[in-house]
Amino acid sequence: MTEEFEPKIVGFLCNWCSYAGADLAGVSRIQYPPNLRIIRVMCSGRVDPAFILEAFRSGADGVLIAGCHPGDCHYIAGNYKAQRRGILLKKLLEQFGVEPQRLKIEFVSASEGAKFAAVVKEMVETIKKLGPSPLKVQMEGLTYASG
Amino acid sequence: MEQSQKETSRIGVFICHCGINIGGVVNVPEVVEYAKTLPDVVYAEDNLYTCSSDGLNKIKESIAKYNLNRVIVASCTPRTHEPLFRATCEEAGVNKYLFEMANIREHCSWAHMHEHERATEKAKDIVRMAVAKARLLQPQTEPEIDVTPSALVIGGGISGIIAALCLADQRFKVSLVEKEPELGGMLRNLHKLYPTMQDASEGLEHFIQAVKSNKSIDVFTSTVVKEVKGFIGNFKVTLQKGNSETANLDIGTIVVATGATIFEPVGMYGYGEHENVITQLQLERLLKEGQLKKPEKVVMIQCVGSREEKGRTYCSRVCCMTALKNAMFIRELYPETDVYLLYRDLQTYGQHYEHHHREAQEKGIRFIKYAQEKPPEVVAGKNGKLEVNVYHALLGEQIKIESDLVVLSTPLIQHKDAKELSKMLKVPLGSDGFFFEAHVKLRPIEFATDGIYVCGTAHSPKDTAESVSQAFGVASRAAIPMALKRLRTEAITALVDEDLCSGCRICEAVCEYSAIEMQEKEGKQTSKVLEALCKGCGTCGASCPTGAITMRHFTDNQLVAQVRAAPQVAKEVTKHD
Amino acid sequence: MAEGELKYFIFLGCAIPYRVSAYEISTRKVMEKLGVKLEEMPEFNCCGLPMDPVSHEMMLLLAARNLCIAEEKNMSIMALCPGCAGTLNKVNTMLKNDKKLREEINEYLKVDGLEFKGIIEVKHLIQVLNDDVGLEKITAAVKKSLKGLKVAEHNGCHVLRPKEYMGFDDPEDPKVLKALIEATGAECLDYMDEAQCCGAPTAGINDKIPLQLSREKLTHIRDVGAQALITICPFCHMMFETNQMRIERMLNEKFGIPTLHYPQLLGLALGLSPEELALDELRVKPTEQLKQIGI
Amino acid sequence: MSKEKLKFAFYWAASCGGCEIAVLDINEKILDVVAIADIVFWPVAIDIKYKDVEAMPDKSIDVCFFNGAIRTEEQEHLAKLLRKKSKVLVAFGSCAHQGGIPGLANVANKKEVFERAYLQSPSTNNPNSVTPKTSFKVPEGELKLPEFFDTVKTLDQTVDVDYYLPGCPPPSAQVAKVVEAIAKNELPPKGSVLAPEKSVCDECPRKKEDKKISKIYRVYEITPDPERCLLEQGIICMGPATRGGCEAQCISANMPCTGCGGPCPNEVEQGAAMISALSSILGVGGERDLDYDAEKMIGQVKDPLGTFYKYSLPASFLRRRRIKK
Amino acid sequence: MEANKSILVIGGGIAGIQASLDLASRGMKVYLVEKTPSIGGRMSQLDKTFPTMDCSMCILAPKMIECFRHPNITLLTYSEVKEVKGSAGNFRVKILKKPRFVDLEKCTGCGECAQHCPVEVPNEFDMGLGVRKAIYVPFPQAVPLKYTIDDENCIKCRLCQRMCKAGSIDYDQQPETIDLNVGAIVVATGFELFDARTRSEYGYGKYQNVLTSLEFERLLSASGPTGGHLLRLSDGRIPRRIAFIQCVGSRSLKGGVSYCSSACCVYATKEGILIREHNPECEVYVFYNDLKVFGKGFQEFVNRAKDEWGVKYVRALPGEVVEDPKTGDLTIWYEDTTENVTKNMKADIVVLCPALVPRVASKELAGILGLELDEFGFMKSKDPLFAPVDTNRPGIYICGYCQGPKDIPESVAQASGSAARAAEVIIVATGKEAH
Amino acid sequence: MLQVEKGGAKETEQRAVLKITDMDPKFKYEISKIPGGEKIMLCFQCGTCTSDCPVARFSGAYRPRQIIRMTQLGLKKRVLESESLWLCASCFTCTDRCPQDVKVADIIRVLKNLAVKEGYVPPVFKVLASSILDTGYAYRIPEMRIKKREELGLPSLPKGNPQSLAKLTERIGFKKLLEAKSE
Repeated sequence: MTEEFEPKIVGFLCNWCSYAGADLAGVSRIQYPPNLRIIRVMCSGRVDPAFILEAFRSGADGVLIAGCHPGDCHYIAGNYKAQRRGILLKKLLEQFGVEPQRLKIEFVSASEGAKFAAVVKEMVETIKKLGPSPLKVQMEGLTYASG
Repeated sequence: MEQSQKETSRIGVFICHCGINIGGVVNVPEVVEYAKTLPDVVYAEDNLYTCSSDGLNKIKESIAKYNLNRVIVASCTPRTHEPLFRATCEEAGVNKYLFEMANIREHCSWAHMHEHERATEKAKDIVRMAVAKARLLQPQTEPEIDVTPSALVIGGGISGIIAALCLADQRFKVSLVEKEPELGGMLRNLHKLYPTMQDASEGLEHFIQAVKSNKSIDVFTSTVVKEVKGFIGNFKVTLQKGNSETANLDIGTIVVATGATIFEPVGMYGYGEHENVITQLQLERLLKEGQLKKPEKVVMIQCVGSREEKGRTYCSRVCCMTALKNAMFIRELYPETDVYLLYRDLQTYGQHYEHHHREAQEKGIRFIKYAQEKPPEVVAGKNGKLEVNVYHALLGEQIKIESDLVVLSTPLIQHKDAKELSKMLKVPLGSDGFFFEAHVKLRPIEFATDGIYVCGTAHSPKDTAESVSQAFGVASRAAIPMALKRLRTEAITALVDEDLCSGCRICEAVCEYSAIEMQEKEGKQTSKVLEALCKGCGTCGASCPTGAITMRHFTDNQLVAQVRAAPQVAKEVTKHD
Repeated sequence: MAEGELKYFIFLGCAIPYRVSAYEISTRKVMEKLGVKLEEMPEFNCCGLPMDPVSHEMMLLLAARNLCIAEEKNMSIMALCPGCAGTLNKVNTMLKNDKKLREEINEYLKVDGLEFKGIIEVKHLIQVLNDDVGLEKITAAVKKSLKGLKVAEHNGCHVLRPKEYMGFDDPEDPKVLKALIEATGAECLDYMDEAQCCGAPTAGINDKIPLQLSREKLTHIRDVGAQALITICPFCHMMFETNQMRIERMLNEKFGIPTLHYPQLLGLALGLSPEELALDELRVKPTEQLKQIGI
Repeated sequence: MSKEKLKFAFYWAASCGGCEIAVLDINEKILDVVAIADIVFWPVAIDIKYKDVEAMPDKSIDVCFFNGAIRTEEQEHLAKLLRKKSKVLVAFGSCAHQGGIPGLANVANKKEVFERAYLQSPSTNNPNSVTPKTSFKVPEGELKLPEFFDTVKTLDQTVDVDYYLPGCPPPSAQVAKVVEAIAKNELPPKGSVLAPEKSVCDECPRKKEDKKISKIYRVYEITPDPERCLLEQGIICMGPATRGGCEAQCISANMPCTGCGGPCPNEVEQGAAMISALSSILGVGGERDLDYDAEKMIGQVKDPLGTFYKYSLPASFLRRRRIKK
Repeated sequence: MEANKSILVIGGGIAGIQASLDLASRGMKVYLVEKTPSIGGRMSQLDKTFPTMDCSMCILAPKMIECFRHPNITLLTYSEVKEVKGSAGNFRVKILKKPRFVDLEKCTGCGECAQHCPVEVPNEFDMGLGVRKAIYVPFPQAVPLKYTIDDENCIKCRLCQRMCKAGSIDYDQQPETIDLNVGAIVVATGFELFDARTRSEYGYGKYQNVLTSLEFERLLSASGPTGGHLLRLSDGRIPRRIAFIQCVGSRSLKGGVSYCSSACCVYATKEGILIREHNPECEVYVFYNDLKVFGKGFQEFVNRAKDEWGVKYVRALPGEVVEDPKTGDLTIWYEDTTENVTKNMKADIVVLCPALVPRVASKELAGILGLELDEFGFMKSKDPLFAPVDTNRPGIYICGYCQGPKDIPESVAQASGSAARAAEVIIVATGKEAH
Repeated sequence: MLQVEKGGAKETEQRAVLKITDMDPKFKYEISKIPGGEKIMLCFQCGTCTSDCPVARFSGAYRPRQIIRMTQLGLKKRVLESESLWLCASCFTCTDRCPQDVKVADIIRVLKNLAVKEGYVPPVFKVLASSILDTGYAYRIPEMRIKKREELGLPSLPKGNPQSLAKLTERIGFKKLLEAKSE
């Protein structure tokens, strides 16, 4: 009997909007699957693409970057940079044979508790459909620990 | 790597039940036991309420007892409780940046209330990630800078004058710079001021005298700002008078109050072609000087060169009221004169202006709404008169008005030299040409760059009352750093390793706060963070292609450690696995 | 006025004696039952409203003369027609409040030995019923509850507007007539555009617009399933009742909505017979409805 | 030269051979090399068989300069052998260092590589559809060929490496410096990359003014201002993310840097570093414009993997393309 | 402790918050008095703000928290000013602190009490569209995040007391009078909505699908009663057409206020865009009289609403809104004044943009402070041109909507202005901060 | 019966260009001095009056807002000649709802009064007026009807007092008003 695949997702959330949105989801007791591990950054603009690749390399099945809505960035425009990096990274991931849906760039405001929960839920469902990250699978000479 | 050379981490973990808010879902004792197994964790315990005074005392006691140098509280969101726990750590002699919080309430127990086991697993992961980061935390200090208690106000119109006076009344030194030979700005051209209809010159004269007699204010007329260097509290400003004379000032804060000028509608509605087509500003002058000869019929046209489809798309805010005011003055002066006001939408907002609108209606001003797509036409008529053809949008008919004076209401526009100033101060201009504030809603009178503020029509078209309101506001914002004398700046800032920086200037381009400056050393450029301006967003750190920028308290190492700890599947990934 | 003693001049106006006697008959019957004494107004004339478009002064004089006649006996006026009620009320208020106008009008009135003093009031029938008789007394007097009957009401304009003068009910959401109807036990339904005009005043100028207006109202009334329409105005009644079949013919519709004067409805509840209430004057016969309530 | 001469070895694995030429490119300095060292193994230049190497005592070679990535059994074998026999193993050039151009084969697997190279290539005439096999029977017996791996690896993914000398090929000045350091026994700590700490930008003479860009140009699309930073003119130049030492040779020839120097010392992943830098500045400041469209802005970058990992795919975090079976 | 170095700020909306922060961050002691249990004011109720479409709570919450944490600010929530004596530099103030029946020191904001409270009452924060409990925080991001028992509705079942692990419920709390000595006072009491019921031709209060703009704002808000789902309250149906009516009670000489409220045209535009964002299928009409686009970026905002979002503008002040009692659908009768045609339009929801009027309570407060009000009830400026934040009483300053119609940035700028004026008083009174 | 609809169509048809000389700037002041017309100048053309006018819903010609606008502009002749003026049902909805407190229905009435002075009187009003002057009642109630009242047990209808009315109306010249030029 195989256990149902439970994806591990790493989330980078900006302190001002998305982290607060995740807080609001909790405060409002909106339930969503416990697959996300949140890393708080001051701004989504802080997220270096290397962190995202590192997360995949470390065995994450998905990575979420959530920042303020366009125009709302506490630091004026960090979210735009995160968005652009995300777009380029998705293209790159696809070239690496990693489904781009495993990387999600979202705008979640401090008042969007429900949206945050919905984003996580949807992402978990998407990744469940995709299955475990191809990076976890053993390949020639390169063993990646499997969860 | 970096931490191994320093002291070894001794981490204490305090896990909160939050009554039953966490404890009712997450198996807290199990998480405590798990925490104890994590590297560098020397102590772990659970509390009913870690934030209660009882819980806080426990933290302090444990720091002493176990010689802890890193503290983790796993409870609720750091957004509300972090300051409290940080303060507790400081009280016990642990630098507040050596505290880390694990959010197992909002992000865990409350969001997974029916999945006790998985919530417990998640709580462990969250604690593990916190430990991974805490091991690498470094103490931080919040650097202080001195602030010169002296303000530079650029622009000697009513905004600049009021800002200067209010700052001087708060006992700061003020240098007021005006490029014209006289103070007063736009108000010098105006006749009466709505809504009180008092003489513009009367009000202005009072304030100019106040400025001149104020010992704290140095007035520089016929003078421009030539160079600005430095940052908040420590600006070095060079002024230039005429071609030769210059002055060097040490300045703490800068107020931009350069005002606006008026659009010259050359080629529109016969302006420049017929001499009896004038602008509203020219009419003001005629009224002010008592030079207006009795016209039989006056036609005023609104939105001339503003609210355009493309170009000057903005509404200039002051034109409707100015036209109403002048229309009423003409009627007062010459009761027999008919005044037609051709408008698109009347901007009679706020508590006073609608009243003036009604007054104008009662005084017999004729309002004709025209549509943007069918603008009026002004053509030469008989006997040197003008003929204005307008489609009355509310009557649905074309009207022909014979007029001997056409007055065009044109918008306020930015001065030509504003671009130069914006470059000098490194503050942006918006697409409308006006200075662009830090945040449209909540930081309306300051720039993203600390220590530089904006008020009056330099920011956007506005009337005297509104400019004055902003000028007082600016006098408060600019006073804050000067009143403090010393400024604590962010501890969480970027730091450039000069040995690695290759001067590519990418960080400079991405910084919204102009907090990165290039410096030259031995013929090579490297970037430097002006910590006083840095807000710590970390965008530069993420963008730096050489890894020369470290983000304090959110270092690459710390974040990568969290990333690696998150999926719990990665062993230390090395080159060989 | 002595406690419990309610006494008014009844102001019939022109239309009621001309064409709408059922309204008068049922009103007199009902008021008698409720203990309200009605006295005939001597020598009254047109309230003035029809002359307002021609000459405002003429209107004022006509109305003022009526008021003076009532003042001679120091008795307030109850009008059945909202037009009369509205006009007399308005002029009464204007003359009471505007000294200059009062003096001017009195100057004219002097010719015939009249003088406006401003000592009486003018009310419409439903105002008397609601304010002076009171819902409580009406409810208590109901002998035969009209429970189960679903009706719609139409106030007409002048009993409500202009608000500045009438003011006893909200013209946008009138409640008094509804309450009076519900006092009989009948249910008063909400329908679209309740406050809309019937169109009668334009009848002399244009033949189509008033019929279209009435048609629209009747459509909305039919849409909510009202079994009858209740009016308090002779003109509105003519539009909806007398003209109903004409509307049906002209605009190819079918309504069949019996339209009763309010006192007719109230009379039924008070135990009066259809004959006593002159129900036979109606063109659209409420046969079914009467059967339903057991009459 | 009182001391005994040093023993040098050179080996050429998966690479183009340019590195071999680079050794010669140090010109007269080659004489200095010969003066201090004997070359004990150099398949391209001297005839010494593998078995001769196997016969050498362990650690008998002082310095082995190993160029090329590891993509066959033979290369792996030789890497391991030379490691055993050498005191110091230097990953010489981009391929050994980061995987290099051959490393781009990691976007495919063996099957795809063979199909492309031996079957689909329009210039190939292969009517019998012959592809390499590890063994092939001929009348004379069975021929053995080394196994061709699915994945290209860097040298240090195969064996421990002492030093890295980046570049495609390593600039001769840099090679000369290394030889000098070896001669003087002044080598830095093990594991070091033998190149400057800073990026190509540090050596680039072009004027850098403002890195805000909004339009990307291919090299042939514009004639760039020779004085000004190429990246600022919209030409993707890997200089900012690439370790220097090359004196910005390509850029001086009006061509953008393509990144052969590998990542800067404090960056682990060169491609990610450049992706981050470029997407941060591409469209920066224009976000408030009405026609700002992040997708369109980034859409200008056509082939991120080929552009930003041209020399470093095998050394990258993700190393290769994952191919569904 | 120098008492007269401190300043009293009345009203915890964005203007009061900004004035407090300005003063506190320059080292002056501030008492911020707020009538309700949380600071945040009107802005906290907004979903987005025009013309940038900033999420209101995202940009406001950090300022609220900053107020809460600031060592120089003492928050006095659920409190009212009852008496003010003295003069500039030395005001003696009495403040009534209403009992919350919850110990602020002990309450951890966990919410266990509210989960078990059996009493549901209309939620003021959601303009009565949703419900809250008798023990409540006004909204999840409230500052302080402490519960309050609403004495009017509490049935004293003591369930909350039993549930509270922190032991913070205290039914014996009594009103408390606090005496303060302050040097200056800043008033920022904000606005409320004109009662749209008085415009009964639009059926507000009678028809369920006729809403005020603030109710509608809550309906749009992700944290609102429907969780941000745009639904019709009468039947839960997804609306296909929504119409906004401007100038409900404003620019009116009859029964309303004669001035223009300044914000409605643009916030309706914002709400219009939000509707289209929520559901591109839903049509939006804005009925306006004169489109007020005088602020920075307003005209461009309206242009975008028209061109990019397809919000439609009609120059008309509708005469009436009629409900079809069977379907709850609404018909709006209007004359398109640029076409000279009487038309009617069906809409699923009609949003009224009522005049924004000074708070009724500000009249009483003005009495206590000895301030003059203008004809509309706004706090009167000493000189509308050159002393906009000064009042007839030296040492007392005004800012925000209580001084006159304005939008958020104007309120914020003016709040700073009143802070500067208040600071001047303190500097003169204490002789400090001389350079 | 007047053919107002036709007249209306004539009115709305596009006129070439309206010259300012066609406008009498004093007209609005004239109106504003007559009771009911005081606030004419305050109309800001929001259209509420027209939108809630029951007649305007079915008539292509009657537009209270436009009548006010034309009056404001001084298009005196056009307004007073306008047959649609007489379509007003005087339901007062416009007056009740006008935000500017303009007494729209009263202004229309003032305009009708002026039109009468200028000689435009629809026949129906002449009939009504003469009936009032002759009998006191707006309608000439037939003898038969008066008799029937007795049968129905209703009190007899008081006789009007035309003499009194004649005295009262003489001074305002009401009769003359009607005798003036008529159609």
